[in-house]
Amino acid sequence: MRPLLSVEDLTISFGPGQTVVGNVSFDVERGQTLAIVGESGSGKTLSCRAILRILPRTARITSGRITLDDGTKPVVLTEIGERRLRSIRGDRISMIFQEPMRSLSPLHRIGNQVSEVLWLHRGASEREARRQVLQTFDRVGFPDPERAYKSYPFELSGGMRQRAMIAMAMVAKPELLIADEPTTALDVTTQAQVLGLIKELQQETGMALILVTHDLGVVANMAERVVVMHKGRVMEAGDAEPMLKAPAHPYTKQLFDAAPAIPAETAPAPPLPDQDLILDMRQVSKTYTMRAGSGWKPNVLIHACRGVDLKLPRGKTLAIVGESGSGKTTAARIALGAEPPDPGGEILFRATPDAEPLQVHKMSRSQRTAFQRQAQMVFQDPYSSLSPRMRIQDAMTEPLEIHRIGDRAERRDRAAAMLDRVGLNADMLKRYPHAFSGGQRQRLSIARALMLDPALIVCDEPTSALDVSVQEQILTLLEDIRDRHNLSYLFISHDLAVVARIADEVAVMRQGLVVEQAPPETLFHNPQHPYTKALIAAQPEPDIERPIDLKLVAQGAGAPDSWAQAFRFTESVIPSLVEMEPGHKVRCHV
Amino acid sequence: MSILRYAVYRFFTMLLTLLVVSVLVFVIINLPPGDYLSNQIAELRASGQSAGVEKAEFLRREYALDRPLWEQYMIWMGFMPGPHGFSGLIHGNFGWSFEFDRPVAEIVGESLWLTVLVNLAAVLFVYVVALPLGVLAAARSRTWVDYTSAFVGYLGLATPNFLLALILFYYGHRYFDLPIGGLMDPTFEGQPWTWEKVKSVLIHLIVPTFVIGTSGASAMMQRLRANMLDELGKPYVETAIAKGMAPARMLTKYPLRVAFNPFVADIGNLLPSMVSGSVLVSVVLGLQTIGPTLLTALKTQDQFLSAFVLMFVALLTLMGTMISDVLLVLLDPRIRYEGRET
Amino acid sequence: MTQLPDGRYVDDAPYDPKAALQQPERRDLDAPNWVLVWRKFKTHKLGLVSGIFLLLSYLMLPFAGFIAPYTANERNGDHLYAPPQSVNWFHEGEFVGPFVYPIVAEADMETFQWVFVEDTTTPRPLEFFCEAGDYRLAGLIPTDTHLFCAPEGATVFLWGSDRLGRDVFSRILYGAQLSLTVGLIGITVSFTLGIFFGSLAGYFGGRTDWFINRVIEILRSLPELPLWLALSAAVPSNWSPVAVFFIISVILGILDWPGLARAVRAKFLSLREEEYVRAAEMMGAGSGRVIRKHLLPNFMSHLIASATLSIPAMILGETALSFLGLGLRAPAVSWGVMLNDAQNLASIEIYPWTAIPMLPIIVVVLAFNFLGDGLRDSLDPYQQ
Amino acid sequence: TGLPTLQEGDFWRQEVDAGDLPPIAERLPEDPLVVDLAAKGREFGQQGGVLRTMVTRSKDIRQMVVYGYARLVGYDSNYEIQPDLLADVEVEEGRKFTLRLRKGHKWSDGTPFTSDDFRYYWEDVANNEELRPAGPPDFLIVEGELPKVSFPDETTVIYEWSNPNALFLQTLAQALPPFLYRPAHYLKEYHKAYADQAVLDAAIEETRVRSWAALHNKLDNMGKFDNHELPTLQPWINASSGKKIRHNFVRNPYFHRIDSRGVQLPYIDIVEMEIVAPGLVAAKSNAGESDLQGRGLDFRDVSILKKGEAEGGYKTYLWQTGVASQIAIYPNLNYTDETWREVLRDVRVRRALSLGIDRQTINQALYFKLGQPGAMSVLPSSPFFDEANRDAWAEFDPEEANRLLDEAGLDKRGANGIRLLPDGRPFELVIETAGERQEVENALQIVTDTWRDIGVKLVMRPLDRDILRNRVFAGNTMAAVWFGWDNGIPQPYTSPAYLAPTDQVFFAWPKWGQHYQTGGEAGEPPDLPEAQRLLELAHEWEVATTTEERSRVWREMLAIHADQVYGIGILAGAPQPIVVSNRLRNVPEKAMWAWEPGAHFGVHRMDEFFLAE
Ligand SMILES: Nc1ncnc2c1ncn2[C@@H]1O[C@H](COP(=O)(O)OP(=O)(O)OP(=O)(O)O)[C@@H](O)[C@H]1O
Ligand SMILES: Nc1ncnc2c1ncn2[C@@H]1O[C@H](COP(=O)(O)OP(=O)(O)OP(=O)(O)O)[C@@H](O)[C@H]1O
Ligand SMILES: [Mg+2]
Ligand SMILES: [Mg+2]
Ligand code: NI
Repeated sequence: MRPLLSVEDLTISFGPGQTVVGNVSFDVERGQTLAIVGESGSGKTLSCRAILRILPRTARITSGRITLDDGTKPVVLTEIGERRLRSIRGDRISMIFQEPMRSLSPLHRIGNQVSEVLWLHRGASEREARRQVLQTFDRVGFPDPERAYKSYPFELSGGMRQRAMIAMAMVAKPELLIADEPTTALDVTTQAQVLGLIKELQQETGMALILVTHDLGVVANMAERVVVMHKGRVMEAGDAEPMLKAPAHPYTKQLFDAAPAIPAETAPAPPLPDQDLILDMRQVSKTYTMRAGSGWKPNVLIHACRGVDLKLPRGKTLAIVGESGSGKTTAARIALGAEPPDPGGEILFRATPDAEPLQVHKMSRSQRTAFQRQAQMVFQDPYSSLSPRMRIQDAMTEPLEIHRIGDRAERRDRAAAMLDRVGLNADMLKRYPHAFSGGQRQRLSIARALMLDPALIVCDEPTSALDVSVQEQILTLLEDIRDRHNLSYLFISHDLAVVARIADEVAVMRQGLVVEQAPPETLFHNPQHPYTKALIAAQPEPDIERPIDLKLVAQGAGAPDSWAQAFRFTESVIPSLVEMEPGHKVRCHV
Repeated sequence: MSILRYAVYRFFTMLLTLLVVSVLVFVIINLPPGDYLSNQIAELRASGQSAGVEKAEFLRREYALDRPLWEQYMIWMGFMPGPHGFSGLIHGNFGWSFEFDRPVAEIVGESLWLTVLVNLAAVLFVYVVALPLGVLAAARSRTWVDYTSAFVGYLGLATPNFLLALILFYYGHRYFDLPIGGLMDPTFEGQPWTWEKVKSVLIHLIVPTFVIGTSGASAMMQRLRANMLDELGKPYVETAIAKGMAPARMLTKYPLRVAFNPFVADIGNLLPSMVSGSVLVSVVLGLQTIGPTLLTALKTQDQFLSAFVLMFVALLTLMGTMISDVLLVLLDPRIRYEGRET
Repeated sequence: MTQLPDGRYVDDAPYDPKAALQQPERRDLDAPNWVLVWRKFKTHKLGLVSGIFLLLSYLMLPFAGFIAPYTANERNGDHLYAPPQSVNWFHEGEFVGPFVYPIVAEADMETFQWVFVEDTTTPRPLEFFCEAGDYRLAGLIPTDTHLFCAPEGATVFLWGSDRLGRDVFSRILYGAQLSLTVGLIGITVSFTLGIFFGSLAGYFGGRTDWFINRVIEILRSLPELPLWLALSAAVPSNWSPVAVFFIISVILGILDWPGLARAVRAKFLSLREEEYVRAAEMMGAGSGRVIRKHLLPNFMSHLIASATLSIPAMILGETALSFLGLGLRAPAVSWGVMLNDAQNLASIEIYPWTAIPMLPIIVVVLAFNFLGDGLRDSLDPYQQ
Repeated sequence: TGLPTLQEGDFWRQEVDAGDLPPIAERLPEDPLVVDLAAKGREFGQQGGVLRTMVTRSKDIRQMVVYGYARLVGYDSNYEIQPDLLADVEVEEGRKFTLRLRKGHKWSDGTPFTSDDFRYYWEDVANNEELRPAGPPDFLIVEGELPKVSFPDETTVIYEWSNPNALFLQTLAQALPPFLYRPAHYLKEYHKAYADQAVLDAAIEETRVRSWAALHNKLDNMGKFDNHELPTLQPWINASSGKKIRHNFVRNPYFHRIDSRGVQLPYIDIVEMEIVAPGLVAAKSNAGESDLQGRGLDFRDVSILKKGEAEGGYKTYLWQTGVASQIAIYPNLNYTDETWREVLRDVRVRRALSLGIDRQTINQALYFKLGQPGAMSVLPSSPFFDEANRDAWAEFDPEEANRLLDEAGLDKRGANGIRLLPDGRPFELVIETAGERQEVENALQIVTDTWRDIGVKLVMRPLDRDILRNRVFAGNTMAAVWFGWDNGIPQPYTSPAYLAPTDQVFFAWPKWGQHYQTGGEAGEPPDLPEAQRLLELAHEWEVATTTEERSRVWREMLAIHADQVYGIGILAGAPQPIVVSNRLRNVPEKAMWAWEPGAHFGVHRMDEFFLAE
């Protein structure tokens, strides 16, 4: 039997001589999962897009054949006409794009965009489509599918958007699903839920899956076959099991070695010092109003953050982990003044240990300028945070220009040096943001935040799109700078291994509330809160021998009202955060 | 703020603005030296018609033209009693046209539907032609479709309207037996609507629509094309393609909606242009729209008539901007009118 | 490529973790932005040709008088409505160089047209670098040397003559001086104002937006027609037509900005919610910078297209205005003025060459369009 | 006595047969006006047909009153005044006018036309405070005195003054005269003195006017011809109401003229008047969409009209315009600027300006040499025509012009050869025009060139017609361009007032005109001897009783104008194209196209035109 899809000798280049993908070949069987792993910028995304022929305008497939088996005779995707291709796209092959924010139309409701697939390929009626979509939304872990259905993308959190993309790709039950890093923005329980759903679907319909990911844990749990890519070439390809156990190629080895893991038992760390806080968030809440569909219905209120109290001592790293949509980004944005908190909350910033604390939301112009020089943000969605019409060089030097640092040449040199430090080439300075891979953009975003030598950086999932080796490089860089310049980080991530490595303290959030807070050592080895426990259990490990039970962990901690009495909370009754042991706070009734 | 509340709020701002505009309009039409009756008398004398002079004197008193300007304004608006008591705009009295010797309401009422018809046809033409062509020109940029539509569009744009009309009339009459000028065959005037009459109107509309419409259409097309081109590279378009949408549907649903933003902003102009859009064209083409009436009124300083038409257009302008503001919010959910905290 | 026994493929090319995939283009690194734009622009052939054409046209302006065989208002009373004359090279099979045949006009009292008879027996070679009507080179240096002029006893009406016997070709050249310059002032004014106020309203929103919007509404509600009428009475009589026209185009610009401002505002209201704007603000960028560097570039295409579209409107604006007694008038020469003269049936049917000024307008407008298009393309990141 | 047998036409036959309309004999006055077509060299025609013509503004439907030209007295083709609606008029010493109506003459609705209609006008309209706050029209006031008006019987009306009223009959013969009569039976319904107050109030309400006077004035518009209910005496009745594109005018069944075979005039049953844009008249005529067209056509359209003749089925005649000058420049003697005023008042300057115009060239460029170049004076068909007047200061003589200007003290020249005023400003003569006629613009273009040779810079400034007038009246214009005198073919009985500073509309002396018009309240009195002399002469004409005396006054006034060059005429007798359908007969091939006197087609008696099969 022929494989469902086979890619032979695919070569893609931008302009003459700029080959970015060279001689890539792989096959995907029905019902099988092929994982593509590899270095950031190695051409994974381009290879996947080539299958559907959705490439940047300037990209050319210079050679290669991609065939899709049609049961009777194969369809050569690289040769058929647009019209036939159209009937395959979204119907037989669908794709989850890497960057969910930009990939959704900002002006259309999520539900509309997702149902469209059904209208197009299944001829579903509006009601029928809605029913199916809501069902899928529920399965990908939307707590409130109805709300998601009528939301606009900008009203959703990063992870929610990603789930919307996943739902869009899966709702029509395609024969082949190409998932380009589908779970980067998801917390591990939700990730497990989504992966479980995919598996289910594979069993149900025999769907094949091409999974691009950097998370070797996910690979270990999902893939039957693996393709390792590096600099546009396939380094190694084959069945997952032997490869994970004994990588043959040096690059593969290097990659697998770099995979971080939650370190095994260590001594509980002492609580963080409480003096010299660079950032002090007190009672920060945020309520969004979602515009009602019609002029008559009242607007819907969304409590993104509820009474968040976070203290970040100078030179330390405070990590926030938690459920997707739990208000992590919101808290971070408020911390830097990108959005005002609800009245009552205040954020204090102290530039130097002996400086007067300043209220972030009540600064004068000059104070604000000084603050903005010292506090930087790495956005969760790096693509959106780069102006599409600004070359990277300009984007990188902009902070320097704003604060009048250096002359043109100096700025440029600094930008080039910074690119180098995050593992990018200086010759990319003249490119526009869209001409980068997802991981490269994420690194650009980090590099830009570092340009000003700030004192505080808020990193919103800064390494989610990076392969483990580059992630390693970046984390090392961040740690290095922290230690040398006494930098402080507010670090949001869902990757517990990363958090375990970098954080001095971890706050776990769920539904806008901090449910548990402790130094990582304490937290990971003595989790108290059911949600924290569920999280840790859901962390996949890059060990094919120890698969996690996706079904089981996907249930996570369940709904708050199903928790043990001590932790249960409802809309109105919310237990307070109690210090169980020094430096270990848990939200529970005592 | 919900859309409904926003609309109500905008409505009251509109009333306020309207009041300001009414003062300005009144002042402006009274800017040129002289007034209707003096001009009229001079004209009558110059052309040797002694017949109308005494009647002009009568009108001066009847309509309080001998009073100071501000009093005239107050009387016109209805804030102050005139020679025959309170009776102004706010009482629904639109005034009297000296030039046509009939109530303003009647004159405007008569030509209004023709005006709207002509301009509606032109607006429809603009949209029907420019929308698909603009989208097509963007999707197929730098192909013959693009170049041809640009060329034809600019040809229309670069030809003075009247010249274009004359050429179309002359050759249209010669080779296609199109009528020259007018909006329907005069025999149908005042007749009930029949299929024949509709046909006559449609045939008469061909040239004016084309003349008024071409420039607008090519303007809209070119700008739409530019905006579309900006959007076509965006990732959400790729998502739509990946869904397997047909290009036409994909383009109109996604990038067009974003590209349409500047045009929605200008929808405010659509309403007033339905009435005043083609003043000069109507004058040269001899269409029985409000345009020529307005121009005559202005030139002869027939103040109540011109003031009313101008106020009417101003009202439509204000309503137009209001509608466009509301539409903008509906078009782009990200838009909020609140200020940015600095 | 090696296949391992368990079915795995392993790349056997030497692995160098540091190898760069692409050769860096070093020369790009130091090139300022405009060089990159220019490099891109050069690939847009039509845009390039248009740009060169426009450049030449503008360079030609100061020398219009030199190139034109006649001066702008030079009348040839015996050659009214002369049709275009051809410049020939061969007379009776013999090469003579560029020459014309003299033409003689006769009044046809039946048709009331001038009939021109060509005297094909006597070729008159054109004169070059010859002396004819006085003019000022670049508006400054008085001279009477022309590139070529009519030979003794003959005329060179390359594109015919008009109802007063003036050379259409020469007038088009002179007309370019006004049409290509003064009208653009209005565009500049209206674009500056429109972009400025539109950005303020769109970016700041709130009270600024409210205020600017009221101004826009009022300006838009203000009737233009009566304003023009009032204005035409108010302009001092001794102003030259060009000065009047200049003022008018400035006023036209001042009245014209609200449309653009609203478009800019609407777009900015939407763009200001973009994440990259937020990012720039959080880096400390002032409002001016955000508007200039982040918002405007994202609306550039629309602006370029709008500017291109205003050009014919401005060149022809005077035809509409002269209807109200406000446009350019003789002795000033512009394409609009010339077309104005041609706005009657006779010109279309009997003397079509009097409508020739349409050609340069269309050509210039198309050139601006393609130039704008090329510019747009070279600024478009997705085309890089 | 000797009345031809009257023939009933087809148009009203049905109504007559149905008894809705009395037969022809009862409709006509006892003594209808019998037109002797043969004597005029015209053919007998037959009734019937529809004549299409076009006008350019909706208010131009009043042209039908002009073209119809049924007046109490009117001009004949020799510009002699003849009774028309009147059976007869007796004039005693130029101060007592006895108007005799035709017995049995009826309004178009069949009501008798009697002296009561005159009485109604005089007592209830002209002298009604509310209707006419300014009182009766000027021409009825002689030396400040109102006439004694009496109505001895049904058919007699007497207007009498103690001094002669030389203007009385001419005014009644105007293209749009102030009618001395009103359809009393109709208007009384809207007159406060006669009407029932309640009915009147209802009517006021319905018409949305504010007072009965406004209502009456609105309905009483014999000159505008837009009230189709208002009975008329004109050959055609307005048969369409409201604002329309095409108005129909149908034959008046009670019209008082017949041809000598007993066929009631007008020959043409229906006139269709279409309102079209000014720019399209030529195009539509060219397409054969008009049967008789003069209005809206210009000489420059001739070539295109000639070209369309065969296909359009029409001929293009060239008539002569009747204005004294097609284009005339009026230096403003009342200009507000002191220096300029003095310069313009210097007759040498005006003469020099006139001498500096190359009229032959203008004639050739603009009129195919069909005009008559010359100064502003009367046309050859006037008895006062004098070649010397026409040629005075009218040849092209730059040398003499230069000499005159030097002599006038303008001998200093500035940069580029422009003369300097005494105070050092350049001699830049700003000429304002109404910007409506391209020929003016073109002529001035040619004048600009020739004036440059005499050191005068011409600056042309087009304005709107009303704005131009207002500026001139305020003394803000240095010079203006307009037509010459409207009446270029005066007869001894024509008032020469328009040659004298009696009206501001003569753009050379707006202030003097105002002074006269307002009885000294506004403006300034004439302070140049020649102007004063003109005023005296105008008065002499008014009191003159004989034709010889009047002719003398005329001649002297014309001589003064020729000598003083108040208006610099460029040429006269410019051809006016008239499009005449091939089916239309009795239209003269050569004729005069004049508003006053002549009423355009009026004197040519449009009611005698007919359509042949
Ligand atoms: N439009 C473009 N123009 C030029 N180069 C591009 C463009 N798009 C992508 N590239 C380059 O192609 C290479 C492969 O990109 P691709 O997006 O496939 O990487 P990836 O493997 O998906 O990486 P990541 O894991 O970071 O998403 C990268 O080096 C990127 O810089
Ligand atoms: N502009 C907005 N309007 C309405 N609701 C919003 C808006 N921004 C965020 N929300 C809502 O607030 C909640 C918290 O969002 P937030 O982005 O902080 O989540 P998060 O913790 O960062 O999640 P993720 O890990 O998925 O990025 C979500 O339910 C989201 O839908
Ligand atoms: Mg990628
Ligand atoms: Mg987030
Ligand atoms: Ni991850």
